[in-house]
Formats: sequence, structure tokens, C-alpha cells
Amino acid sequence: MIQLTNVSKIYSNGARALVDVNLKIGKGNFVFLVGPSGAGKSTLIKLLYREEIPTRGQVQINSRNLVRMKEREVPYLRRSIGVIFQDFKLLPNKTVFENVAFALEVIGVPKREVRNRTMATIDLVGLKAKEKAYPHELSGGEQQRVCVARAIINNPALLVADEPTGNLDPETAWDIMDLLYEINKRGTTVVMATHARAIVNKMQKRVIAIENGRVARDEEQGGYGYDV
Amino acid sequence: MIQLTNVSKIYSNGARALVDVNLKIGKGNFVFLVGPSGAGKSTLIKLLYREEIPTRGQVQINSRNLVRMKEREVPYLRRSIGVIFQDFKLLPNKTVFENVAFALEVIGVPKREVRNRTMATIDLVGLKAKEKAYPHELSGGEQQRVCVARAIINNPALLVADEPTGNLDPETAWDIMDLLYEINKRGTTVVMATHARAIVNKMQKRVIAIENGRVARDEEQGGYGYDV
Amino acid sequence: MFNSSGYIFRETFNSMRRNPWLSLASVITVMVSLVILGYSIFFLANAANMAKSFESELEIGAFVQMSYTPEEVQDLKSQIEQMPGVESVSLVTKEQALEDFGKTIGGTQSSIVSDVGGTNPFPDKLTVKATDPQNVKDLARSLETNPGLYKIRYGQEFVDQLLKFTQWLRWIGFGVVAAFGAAAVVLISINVKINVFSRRREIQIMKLVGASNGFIRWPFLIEGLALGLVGGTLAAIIVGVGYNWITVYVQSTLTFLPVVQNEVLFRQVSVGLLLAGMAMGAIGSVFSLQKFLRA
Amino acid sequence: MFNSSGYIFRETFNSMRRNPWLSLASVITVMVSLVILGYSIFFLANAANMAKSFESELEIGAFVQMSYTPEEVQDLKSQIEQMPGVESVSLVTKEQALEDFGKTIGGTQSSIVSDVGGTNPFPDKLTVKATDPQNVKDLARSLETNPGLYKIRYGQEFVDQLLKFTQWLRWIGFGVVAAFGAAAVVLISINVKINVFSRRREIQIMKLVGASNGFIRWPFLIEGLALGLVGGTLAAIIVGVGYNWITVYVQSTLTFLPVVQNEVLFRQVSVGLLLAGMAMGAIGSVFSLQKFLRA
Ligand SMILES: Nc1ncnc2c1ncn2[C@@H]1O[C@H](COP(=O)(O)OP(=O)(O)OP(=O)(O)O)[C@@H](O)[C@H]1O
Ligand SMILES: Nc1ncnc2c1ncn2[C@@H]1O[C@H](COP(=O)(O)OP(=O)(O)OP(=O)(O)O)[C@@H](O)[C@H]1O
Ligand SMILES: [Mg+2]
Ligand SMILES: [Mg+2]
Repeated sequence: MIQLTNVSKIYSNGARALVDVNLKIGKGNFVFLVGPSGAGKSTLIKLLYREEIPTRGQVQINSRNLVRMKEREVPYLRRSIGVIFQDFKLLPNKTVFENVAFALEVIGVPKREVRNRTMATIDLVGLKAKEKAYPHELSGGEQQRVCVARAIINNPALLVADEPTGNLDPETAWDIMDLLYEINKRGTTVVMATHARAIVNKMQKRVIAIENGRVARDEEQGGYGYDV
Repeated sequence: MIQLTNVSKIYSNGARALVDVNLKIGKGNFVFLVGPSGAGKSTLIKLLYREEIPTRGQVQINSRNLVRMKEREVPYLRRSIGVIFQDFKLLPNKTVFENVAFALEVIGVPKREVRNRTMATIDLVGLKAKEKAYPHELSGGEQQRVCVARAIINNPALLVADEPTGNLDPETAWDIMDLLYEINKRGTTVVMATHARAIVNKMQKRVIAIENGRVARDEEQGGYGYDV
Repeated sequence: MFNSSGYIFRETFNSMRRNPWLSLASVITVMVSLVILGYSIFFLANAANMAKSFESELEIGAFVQMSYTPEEVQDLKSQIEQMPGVESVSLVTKEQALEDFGKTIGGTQSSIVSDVGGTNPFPDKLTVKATDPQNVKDLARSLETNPGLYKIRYGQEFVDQLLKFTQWLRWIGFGVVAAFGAAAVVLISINVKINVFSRRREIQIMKLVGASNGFIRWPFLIEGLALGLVGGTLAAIIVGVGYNWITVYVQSTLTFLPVVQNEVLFRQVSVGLLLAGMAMGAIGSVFSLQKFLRA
Repeated sequence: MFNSSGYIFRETFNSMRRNPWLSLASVITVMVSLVILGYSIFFLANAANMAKSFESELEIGAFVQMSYTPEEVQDLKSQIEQMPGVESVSLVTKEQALEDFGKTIGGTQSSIVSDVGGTNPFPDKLTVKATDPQNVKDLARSLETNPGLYKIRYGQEFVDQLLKFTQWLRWIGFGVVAAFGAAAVVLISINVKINVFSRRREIQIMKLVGASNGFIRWPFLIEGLALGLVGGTLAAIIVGVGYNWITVYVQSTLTFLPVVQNEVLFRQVSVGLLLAGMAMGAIGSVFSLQKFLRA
């Protein structure tokens, strides 16, 4: 489903975030991206929904080439991908409900259906009571869960999650992981960057370790792997 | 040093973030705040540097009453407190260097000294190479470390840290914890809200657990305590 | 698009409700600009009108040879009335001239005629109006060839200067309209750009979640239209009421100043300001958005 | 504060460099507003000047009794010149009047006098100028009591209307200055508010890190001053060059229009625009900031 070929990304200020990365992720896979702070995990994820374009190399999703993709095709690509952003990226002037519903309104889902599906998904992440709150009225973990809800509401073919449990207590974090596991079982490919050693070790899924922009390790059913 | 007396905080939208909290934290203490997402940890921390004022009850730091404090005294209070914000709160139009230096410029430290101390502190958090980068050019963990640097540069009497390792890999997280430990040993009181079970369990410091806005547990040399 | 029309209007309304302050700024900018524009148009209309009324008072004076009998004078008058480019001819006979003179210096007609030894020294005088003030000069030239007339006067220098002046007034009018039109466009595009700029993070997030450019653009467009419409309406009211107030005042106190009071012009300007407001708001929104949508 | 003066200027400069676009908006707003204000002032000066020059042409005409000898006329003239409120008196003798009349109707002086039977029907005429146009009416009244004069004329209705008109011109002038002064202040305060609004997060963070209000305010203040100064300078140049260009053009083509060309006024307006720009920028910054600093 996802194929990166000789991908390098050098930001305009000279930062070498990714160096010659080759990667294949099959349909329905569940993959952890691990590695130290600043290794290039978020950069790799940004390539998948085309927030960034590689400096060199090719990125393909379902045989579509993201580098050569036309500007007006990008929205359609993004609608088939659910993204949990590391910094949440909630719309500050919309309530929790509106933020989650936005992902449906974008694709023109009828109003009635929007309401039902949105409420159901908000319930899934445990934020039913906060439906009418604005992002700045939420705790860090609550904001993160709104972002999770928005990413999964569409039943996307691909779900990319950048540190989706960084602001959550272990219990809530596991609730979210169960959710992602469930979604993965229903066929969605999941790529998740994380620092949560306990989660990675317990899930026993494929682990790709990135260091200094290079793939340092790629194991099926791996562990977090860095000893402290 | 810190004393909360019958503190309740109800936000304007009706959310009851803290309910009747009584707390005493001595000078030089190291205290972990734990609890589920949305429990009220950040709210409690915001009371300490007077971002929020309690709806009921009193907050005192070094016998100064933060509720009755005059508006123009607030900057001086804040200069004696280092804050690591959950959402970083970096100035978007300033470089890493400028963001960290800002905490010194605010108190009128001479230019030469600003340069030396800032560079030293940036080095401490491992961001020497990113000195000239802007926040939006940093990875999540790098942003978090800038925030740490800004909080500690002043040798504050009190350091409050809200989830200071949420975006860091375990290794970097421990580097930061060592830093906080070092600072605490030099006499700074540290109050840290966190979800990092491994860190809390290993440090063996005082643990205050908050649930639904109430103090649920308060142990010297406690552990994280929630089993999954 | 149809499925999301509900979204669009909700979004537009919400945006205005949540940034009442930025909305107000846009409305005021549109309003101020259009008020200036509106008054400039009325100023232009009045300048043109005043120029025309000055020009229409231009006329040629000519004395008739003393030897002509009253019948010959009448013939001459109707002959001139037939000439092309002549609007009207009026006659002041020597008797009227004498009477007027008497009134001026304070005697009766008979006492002066007696003073004067029984003869009337005044000639008959014809006053000729041209259909077009531009033709006054040519008309005067052709009257000069008429053997029955002498001392043809039309204030050459004055006519030249007056024509220059009216031309000048028209230029100033156009200049004012153009300058303030430009200022209005600059101010509005700045305003909209700031609006979009202050929401660029929002726009970026929307794009990342899969919104197409059209989807993002619509609420901005509708908002621009709505704010422009409000600004335009306020401007039309201020200009209309203000101008009405001015005309009433001028007409009652400065009776000699000709003031344009034209229902059709009035309606045209009002509608024009409304449309201009909407156009400014909408075009401003869309163009300012373009840059941010591309990124 | 002194330790941080380096910080303040660096900060000001950085802010302008990083938001060149918002800075440009402020400069343009200040400039447009001040250009309008500047031209309004010159318009006002010209309106006042024109009114004055119209008024100064007001004068009283009076005929001298036919029976007076030339010596008596001279006596009368110097007697009137002594009267309070009289600026000057000029005399048109009956001989000059006859000559002028002859020119008008196209005969020579002698031929008309002979036509007229050897007697000159014209009276002597005195033209009296008042020191203050407001006094024309009173002066005319007191001249009426002089037994040597009759037919005292000063165009009563015209004088009244002219005075109204000049008053009206002054009001319009003041009105234009006031309206655009207000518009300028509104536009600038909106602009600054948007600037501050778009940086409210930044301001909030600064406060949380312990910055005092003064510390936050300074860079905004300096930035406002600098941008206002640039805007004011541009406005002064545009107004100065433009007005100069207009005067040259008007003086060469419309010689009858009196145009104010006053070096002192010129310098005062230029300096005034600079100061106004700086004041607008600075005051706008500080006031708009106030709300956000309190929060
Ligand atoms: N927009 C950008 N411009 C310039 N440099 C960037 C940009 N984004 C990231 N970088 C740099 O690229 C490198 C990789 O960043 P990335 O965000 O991919 O790291 P990460 O693995 O996600 O780290 P973390 O675990 O801290 O989130 C870092 O050194 C970072 O400073
Ligand atoms: N500004 C606000 N306005 C209204 N409600 C708020 C505001 N800030 C927080 N809350 C609510 O108060 C409660 C406590 O929030 P707080 O941020 O203190 O939680 P927390 O313990 O820090 O959680 P987390 O671990 O997710 O960061 C939450 O239910 C939150 O929704
Ligand atoms: Mg990252
Ligand atoms: Mg929190």
C-alpha cells in the first residue's frame, strides 16, 4: 500500500530530516515508528499525507505517486487518510463537535448522518460531556482525543498517528490503542510514531526504528528496543 | 512554600476542574502530580503561576497571597517561577535562542551575560545545533526541550512542569529528568504533572494523585499507582 | 457543493459571530471608502452641472447701427435668429437703454432727453445666445461680418478662461473619484488580507483535513459579500441622507448655487454603492485567499 | 528599562522584518489618511482665502450731487476717507464717466457731448471700500446721511449671500477636515488593533514568562512611531509635491483663481503631518494594546 523509494528530505534551512529511506508497508499492516527526538518520524509521516514533498525519491500510496500528484488531487488523497497530528491541529474557533464533524462536512456527508456519526465517534474517545467546548477549554489529553476522533471518523483506508498518546495517562492511552487496534482489524493500515515503550512492547507489531533520518531497524513483532 | 487552602476552580463554561483542594508543598520538595486525562492537574499548575485564579479558596506561595495580588505584581511572581507548559507556548516569531533568552531579557540581564547563559542552557537540553531554528522548524520533542530550557534558565525558586516529557523518547526524557533532579538538589522546588509511569516509579518522590478535581492520594516516595 | 450549503452559511455566520471585531473593521473600511466614493460622484455631478450653468450664461452683445429704423432692427433680429447655432436673440431698444441709464444716474427719462438736447445717444443692442457655449467664438466672428452690427462683444478672455475652468473642474472631479476609488481598493484588500492572514493557520488545518480550495473559499466569499453589502448599505444611507441634507441647506440659503438633485442619479449611486460594496468584499476575499490556498 | 533598550530596538526591527506585510498596511493607512487630511487643510486654506478675496471686492458706490464743484467733490472725498471703517475712496469724475460711456457705445467724447447738446449728463461717482466687509452695510447707512451723496449702492442681497457663501465654504472646509481626521483615526486604530489581535497569543506568552506591561508595550510603541513616521513622511511628500503641481498648473491656466502659496503654511503642514503620523502610530499602538495587556 505504501512504498517509499530512496526518499530524502532536506528542509529549506538545511536540516537533513530523512536520508535515503526505503520502505514498504502492506495493506492492513500495523506499524510502529520509533526513534529518538528529532530522528525524522514526523517528517516521514508528513510525506504520507503530502504536507511535505521529498527532496529526492518517490512516495507511493496505492500506486499513486504523491510527488507528481496535481495540486487539486491532494484533497482527495487526504480524505482517504486519517491523521492524528502531534500538535493536534484543532480548529480554534470550532467546538469539539464541529471539529470532528468537519472531516465529514468536507466530503459532503448529509447533515443528519454527520450528526449521528460525529456523536458516536466523540463517545468512542470518551468526550461526550465536552461536545460543546472549544479547544482552548480542553485539557491536553482531551484535545488529543478530539484529534483522534476526527482522524478515525471517516473509516480511512490509512491512519497515520503521530504520538497519539503523548498527553494521555496510561489507562486512557490503552483505550485509544484498543480503538486503533479495532480499526486496524477492520482493514485500515495504521502507521504510528510513538515514544510509548510499554505500548510498543506489548502490542508485538512491526517496529521501524529511525535514527538520524535513516531506517536503523525494521522488525516484525518487535519491541521498543532502546534500553535506558 | 506552596499552600492551597480549600481551593475550587469552576471554569466559566461550568467545568469543575478542582474541588476543595488542600495542599502544602515545602521548600525544596520534588512532587509528582498524576491522574487521568482531564483530572485537573494543569488547572492546579496554572493556579501556581496565576494564569488562573481560583473560584474559591486561597493560593499562597512564600506567604504571598496570589488571589489578592495586584496586577502589576504578577510579572515579578512569574519571574521567580519557571514553567514548562504542556503546549510549550513558544514565541513563534523568535528563534530557539531568542525564545530562551527572552526569560533573561525580561528581567534586564546584561546582553553579554544573556548570550553566555542562553547558549549554556540550550546546550544542556541538547539543542545546540538548532539555536537559529524557529519553533515551526523543530520536531515536537525539540520544541518541548526549548520550553524546558526557558523554564530553567533563571534558576527559579519554583519550577512547575506540565507533562515535560510527553513528546520525548525515553532516553531524552531521562536526560531531562536528570536535569530537573539536579536543579531540585540545588534547592529549587519542583512540581511536575506527568503520565510517565516509569519515571514516577523510578524517582521515588512524593506523589499527589488527582481525580475529578479532588486529591485522591498523597504519598511520600510513592509510585504512579494506576494499574493497567 | 449542494450537500454542504448548510455548512457554508453556518460557517459564514459563525465566523462573523466569533470575530465580530474583524467583521466590524471590514464593514467600516468598506463604508468609509464608499462614502468617499459616493460624495466624490456627487461632487463630480455638481462640478459638471455648475460648469454647464456658467457656460450657458455666455452670450454675445452687439450694437445696431444708429441709422437703422425699428423695422430694420426687427428684420436684423429675425435674420440672426435663423442663423445656425443661435439659441435666442433678445433686443434692448435705444429707448429702454435711455430709461435704464436714467434710472442709474437718478433722473427721469424726459429730464435726461431734455438734458441731452432732445436726441437719444444710445444705440439699439442685440443679445445673442449660442446653442453650445463652445461655438460662441465662431458665432461672434460671423456676426462681425454683418454690416448692420458693430462693437461685437463676448468677453473673449473670459470665455477662454471659463472653458478652461470648467474643464479643470471636471478633471478634479475625475481625479478625486479615481484617487479615492484606488484608496478604497487598497484599504479593503489590506483589510481582507489581514483577515485571511490572521486565519492562515485555520486554513492550513482545513486543507490538511482534506478540504478543497472551493470548500474553504465559499464561506470567505459569502462573508465578504455579506460584509460588503452591509458596508455598502451604510455608505448609501450616509451619502443619501447627507447629500439630501446638504442640498436642502444650500437651496434655502445659497439660492444662486445650482445644486444637482436628480432622482435617477440618486438611485443609480445608491445601487452602485451596494454593488460596489459586495464586489469589493467578494473579490477582496477571493484574491487575498489565493496565496494562502496555494501553499 | 535601560538594560533592555537593545532588546527593544532589535524587537521592533524584527517585528517589522517578520511581518513586512502588516507593516506595509499600517504605513499605507497612515499615509492615505494623512494625505486626505493634508489636502483638506489646503482646501480649507484656499476656501478661506477665496472667501476673503471675494469679500475684499465688496465696495459701496455713491453719486455726488450734480451741483458740487470739483473742489467740493475733493473735500467730500477726503472727508469720507477720514470716516472710521473706511479703507479707501476712489473717484470717477463725470468727465471719465462720459468718456467710458463713449467707448461703450462707440463714439468719441466730443461727438457725444455735442450729441448731448454740450452738457454732460453724468454725475461724479465715489467708490468706498470698507476695512472689514462685515461693516459694509453700516458704512452705507452712514453715507446715506451725507447730504452731498445720493443713490448709494452696495448690492445688499449680493453681500448677504456672499457672506453666507463664504461662511458656508469655511464650514465645508472644517467639515472635510473633521470627517477625514475621524476616518483616519478609525482606520488606524482598526489597523493597530488587528496587528495586536493577530499577536495576542504572543503577548499572552510574554506575560506568562514574566514580562511586565511596559516591557511588552515598548516595542509596539516604537514600531508604531516608526511606521507612523514613514507614513507621515510619504504623506507630506505626496501632499507637498501634489499641491505644488496643482498651484503651478492653476496659476498658469486659471489666472483669475486666487491660490494660496504660503511657505510658512507649507512647512507647518509638512511638519504637522509627520507629527500626526507618529502620534497616530504611537497612540494607536498603546491604546489598542491596553485591552490585551489587562487580560
Ligand atoms: N519545517 C521544518 N523546517 C526545518 N527543519 C525541520 C522542520 N521540521 C522538522 N525539522 C527538523 O528535521 C528533523 C526531524 O524532525 P521530525 O519532526 O521529523 O522529528 P521526530 O522524529 O518527529 O521527533 P519528535 O519525536 O521529537 O517529534 C529535526 O531535526 C527537526 O529540527
Ligand atoms: N479554559 C478552560 N475552560 C473551561 N474548561 C476547562 C478549561 N481548561 C480546562 N478545562 C476543563 O477542566 C478540566 C481539567 O482540565 P485540566 O487541563 O486541568 O486537566 P489535566 O489534568 O491537565 O488533563 P490532561 O492530563 O489531559 O492534560 C477538564 O475537564 C477540562 O475540560
Ligand atoms: Mg515528531
Ligand atoms: Mg494537562
